[in-house]
Amino acid sequence: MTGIPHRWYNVIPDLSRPLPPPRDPEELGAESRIELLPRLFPDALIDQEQTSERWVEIPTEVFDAYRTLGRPTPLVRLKRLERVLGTRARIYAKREDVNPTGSHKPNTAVAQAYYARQEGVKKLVTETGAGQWGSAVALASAVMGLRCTVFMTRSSYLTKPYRRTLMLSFGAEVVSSPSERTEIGRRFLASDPNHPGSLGIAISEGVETVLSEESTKYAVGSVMNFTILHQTVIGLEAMRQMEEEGVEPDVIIGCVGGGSNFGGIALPFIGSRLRGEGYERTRIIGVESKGAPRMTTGRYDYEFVDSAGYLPRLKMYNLGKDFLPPTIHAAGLRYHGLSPIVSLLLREHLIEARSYQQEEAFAAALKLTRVEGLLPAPETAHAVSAVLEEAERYRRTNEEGVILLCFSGHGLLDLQSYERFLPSE
Amino acid sequence: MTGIPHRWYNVIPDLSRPLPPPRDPEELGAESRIELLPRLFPDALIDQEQTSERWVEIPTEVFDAYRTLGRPTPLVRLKRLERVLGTRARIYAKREDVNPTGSHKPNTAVAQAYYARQEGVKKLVTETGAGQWGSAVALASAVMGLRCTVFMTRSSYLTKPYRRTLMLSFGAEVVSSPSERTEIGRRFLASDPNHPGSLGIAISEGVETVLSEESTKYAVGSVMNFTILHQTVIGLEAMRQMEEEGVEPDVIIGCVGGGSNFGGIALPFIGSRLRGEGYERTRIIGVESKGAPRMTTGRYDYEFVDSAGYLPRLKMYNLGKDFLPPTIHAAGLRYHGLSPIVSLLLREHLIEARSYQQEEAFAAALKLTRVEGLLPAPETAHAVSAVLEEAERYRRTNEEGVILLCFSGHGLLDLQSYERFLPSE
Amino acid sequence: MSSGRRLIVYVTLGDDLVKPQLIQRFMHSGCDVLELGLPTPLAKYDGPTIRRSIARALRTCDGRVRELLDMVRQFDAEQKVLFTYFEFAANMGLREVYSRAAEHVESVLFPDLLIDYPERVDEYVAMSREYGLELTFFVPTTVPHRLVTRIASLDPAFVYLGLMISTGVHLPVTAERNIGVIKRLLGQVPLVVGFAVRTPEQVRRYVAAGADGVVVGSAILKMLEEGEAERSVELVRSLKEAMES
Amino acid sequence: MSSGRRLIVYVTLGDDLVKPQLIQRFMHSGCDVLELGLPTPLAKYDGPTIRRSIARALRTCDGRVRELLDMVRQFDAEQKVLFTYFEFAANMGLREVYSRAAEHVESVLFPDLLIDYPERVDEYVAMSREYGLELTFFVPTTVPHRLVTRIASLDPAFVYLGLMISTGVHLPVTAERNIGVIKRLLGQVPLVVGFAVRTPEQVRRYVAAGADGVVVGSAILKMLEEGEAERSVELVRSLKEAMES
Ligand SMILES: Cc1ncc(COP(=O)(O)O)c(C=O)c1O
Ligand SMILES: Cc1ncc(COP(=O)(O)O)c(C=O)c1O
Repeated sequence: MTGIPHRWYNVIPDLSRPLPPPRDPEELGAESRIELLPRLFPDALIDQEQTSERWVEIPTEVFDAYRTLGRPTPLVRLKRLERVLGTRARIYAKREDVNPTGSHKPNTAVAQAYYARQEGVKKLVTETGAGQWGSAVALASAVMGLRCTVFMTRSSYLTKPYRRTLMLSFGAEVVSSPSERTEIGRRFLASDPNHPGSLGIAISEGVETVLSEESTKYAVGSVMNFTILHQTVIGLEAMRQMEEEGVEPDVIIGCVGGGSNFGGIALPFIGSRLRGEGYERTRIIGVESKGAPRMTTGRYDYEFVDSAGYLPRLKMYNLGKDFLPPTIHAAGLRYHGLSPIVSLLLREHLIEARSYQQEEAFAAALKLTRVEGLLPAPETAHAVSAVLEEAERYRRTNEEGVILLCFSGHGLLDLQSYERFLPSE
Repeated sequence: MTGIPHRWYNVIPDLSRPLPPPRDPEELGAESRIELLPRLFPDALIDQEQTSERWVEIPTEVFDAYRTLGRPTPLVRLKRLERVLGTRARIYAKREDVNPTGSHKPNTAVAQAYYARQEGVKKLVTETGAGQWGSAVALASAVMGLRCTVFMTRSSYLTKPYRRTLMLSFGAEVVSSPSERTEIGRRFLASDPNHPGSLGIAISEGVETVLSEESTKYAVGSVMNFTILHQTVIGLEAMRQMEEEGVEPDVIIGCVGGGSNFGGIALPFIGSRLRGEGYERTRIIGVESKGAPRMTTGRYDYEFVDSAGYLPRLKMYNLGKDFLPPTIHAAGLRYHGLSPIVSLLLREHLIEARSYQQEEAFAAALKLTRVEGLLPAPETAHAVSAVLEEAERYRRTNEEGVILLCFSGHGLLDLQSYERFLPSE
Repeated sequence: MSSGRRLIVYVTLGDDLVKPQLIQRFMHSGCDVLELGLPTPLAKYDGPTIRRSIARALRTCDGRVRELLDMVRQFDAEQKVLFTYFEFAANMGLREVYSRAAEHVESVLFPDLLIDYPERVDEYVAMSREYGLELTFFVPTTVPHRLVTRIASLDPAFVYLGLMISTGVHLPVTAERNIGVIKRLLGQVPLVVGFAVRTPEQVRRYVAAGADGVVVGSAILKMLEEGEAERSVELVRSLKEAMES
Repeated sequence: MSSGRRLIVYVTLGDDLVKPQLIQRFMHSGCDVLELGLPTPLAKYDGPTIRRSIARALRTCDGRVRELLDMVRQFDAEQKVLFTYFEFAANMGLREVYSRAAEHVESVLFPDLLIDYPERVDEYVAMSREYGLELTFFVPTTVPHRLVTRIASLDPAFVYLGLMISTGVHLPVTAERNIGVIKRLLGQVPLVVGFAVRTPEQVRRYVAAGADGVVVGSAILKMLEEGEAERSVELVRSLKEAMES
């Protein structure tokens, strides 16, 4: 009994209303992005995106890879944090940071790489900003025996040499974007040879590469239903682990970039609730950065997934595909949109949204670090802010409660960021 | 059932001959180092160093800390590595890299911090070179609510800013050594204001600090019996996990610095064998760096633990306390001596020793990384070399076998080192 | 409508490639139900082929939607269903749509009703009942199971499962699995499936998986675009045959 | 030797602070066994006090070890044990040691025998038997359990457990626990314990934990260094009392 589930959970069949399907651009004559999907993604993933089934079998080889990566990940109680906060709430963290690249991202990356290889794909291409997703795809490609090209925004390429080396160590090719490799890259380089790059450009370069090469597919880090589906291993494990502990979460908290770690931990609980099988009183809180406040200030409407507009439009809370978030340290939260599933849950008031400034987030993270010895990733730090706020609420009311945090990643490769937020002593 | 053992295992009562006790300097009139021990270490640790009992209870609070740190750590099978090596041997890795500082070191650090705090100690002091041990003590001090000062060799202080930031994030004070804080530090600074520092000087500064301050003790990262004792959680878990898998190790492999991760994984198995309860055929291989070949070329004799000679002399394989190892990337293997317990086992032919060049080690590590997605620490990389060699032996003979590797740490904070060993593509 | 297996053919009202006489030939070749699309500029779930068809229709009528609606009567088919987006119809006035078309069709099918306006299902039911029309519902594969059970309890003429994301665009989706899931939820309620159906082979598999009917649209419109009207009649015949075999 | 509880007093042969007359007073005050240390420059397990005593002795005799050995006979005690490092004795010749001292002692105790020369235990046993001496063994707390069982089977007069790392240096080691462990392994074989024993309180606890005898050395030598011979006699008496209570 390893405790890794054998099936992923698809919440869609349990939702209270249908998930709005992806749509092509509005103009009747526009090129179909939906038609493009099979050229970008493995068939199995498109199939998962559209499945009507509640449970999706985890292939044996992905299950094995999960074991190697350290699944089931530990569920740990943060007793010392509880004590310093003076709260009667019990705080649990689901430690996705034990994944070898330091975040939950490999949970979907290995699945994507597996399906790609099953279909004869030889190479995965993706984009990366700070490097978390790129590392996960590089790892997954290594594990599944694929080649891998990561377009890394030039600014990160120059300032995050370690993430780059990590990807190289996994055997991936890392290309500074914009690059000479693609038409679009050359165009940007022509306009500015020192162009810092952007996620939009990196995606465009990746898609251009995928479309121009044989046996090459794109790997996508969040937002799409299948990425959330794969991440439900987090919540399925956590649910079982909490049962073993004999507790039920009253509050579940995760940070929200594209929504994959948050959806991953929350959906199995929400699903039980929607099916009337429990967790009726559990509050689910998604935490975003005030730098990209889609949930708290965005519109719920169709928008392109990627700023380049290669992928179909999805119905989601968003700030517009051209939204330029401020440079924040939690690069994984700098996104204009949000998973349609998570968006729908928010719209239906099945989850709550909260946003924090990064200063608060780092301060909260350090508070945790200094009693528990766990250093959250900057993204995770935002979720920690909400944990502290909830714990404080329990303290004030002197109630008992159980808080479950998705500890989506560690900050060992973000120590540069921490440097700036250390209190000067 | 968490799978974390409730007791550490003390191999000494099961050895084939008595462990030679520590000794004071030979000269009849020399100052007693043994007398100094209680001023340096918590009472409970000195007691553990000398206990006649086979099993030592793990205090509840340490057990809880182990859970938070991610224990039990996963035992994972490296099937993909087996496949590319074409070996019929099954290869298992005990993943100590999931500890939040990326190595097994917190296993003893949290215990040391716990006992210190129980005895009213307010601050732990230690030395660190590359930063693994310093990070572990900083983490442990955070977890147990102690202050912490780490003397970091100046060269590392300047070239490893992230390790330093990690310690600061845990709330530790990090002092570049030699420093103005101590007499010995001032002496070295006077001779050379840009003195790069050394572990010897850092230890001396630490000891001077401990001896001059109230309620302050020293934390030691390896070699001492109690550090090995605490690390036996590794082997105790691994033994149970292998039983659950239904396999028995034919070969157990770990890298050897002071000997703590190697002893930690190996001793429970060796103990069973010495008691006649199994594992009679299991071969146990300790792997060192050719840069500090104590086991393969050193003398088995009494020598000071620390190059400064503050601690008693121990009977161990060593290269002399003044041995200056070349600067290698596996800083944790640059040590002149070796745990007396591990030394005795080597002397008694209960274990084998092997040494590798760091070039081989990094090449072996990358071979593993590129199929498993796990990036070993440079120290661990040396053990991986031996794993490949053993797997190759099984391949040649076409025999079946089971190899157990102590994956002592990850290389996420050593990516600088990997950079130099990446094959140029 | 009868409860046997149904072949449904979709065409866009106002598309000048769609002649009433051709429709007749479809009816004679095995088409059981004619699905008439009211073209709207916001073609939420339509792929390139139907979008082109819509564009042609909108060009023809120049946006005079009422005229298009009135064209329903031109087509001679035993069973007709009007297909249009609820968003569009609601803007125009539901009653306006029903009052013009109801006399000539068996049902009005709103593909976006359950997706974008689930709270207005009652209104749809009431209006259809008032005009003596049968209920039909469109669901995507990503429909909640409970919703399927709920609409099944309303005793609709059929439930239409869109197998793909948009009309006419084939994706590597395991349609049979989804058909099986939805059919199990529907019980006796007929299930018709559509989106990118173009071969007899597909029809056989979908029917085997549990579909009670199949919709074909883009495949036919594409042939018409290519001037292959004859082949489109042949396709209708072959699909119908596949359905019965 | 008798099997009752024993108080053993250690002194260094040749230390001029140790007068035969004082030893007599110890014997009258409750000392059961006199442990006579043959001073050697390699004082493996000796702490500062005994090292100073050894230094004094070596200065006195100027390295003429045979003379020191011959001094054994000067001391008037019912039971005497000669205490010296095996390494030293073996260098000198075991027979040389036994032939000079055996007549006057009940046993020769080598603290480093089991630790550094476990393969020569048979030699020790044979030599002791040849000279009609009883066997005594020294073990550190870090002794393997099987070794304790093995030496117990040789029926020694006693086994001496060194409670601390070195003589005279008290460390925060839970002596009672270790005494209990070793005593359980020894069964009927008497266990004496020593290293840094200095108070009646300790003796009471150690005896309660299972010790059959206690060795005192550094505490007495320190008093002698401080010119407090009277207090050292008093200490012997109080330790003996504690042992019997
Ligand atoms: C550690 C960590 N947490 C959270 C996120 C946010 O992504 P998502 O919302 O898809 O989980 C990221 C994205 O890079 C991340 O690296
Ligand atoms: C990852 C890792 N492995 C191994 C070692 C070697 O130490 P030991 O032999 O005590 O396990 C170190 C020491 O710093 C280390 O950091």
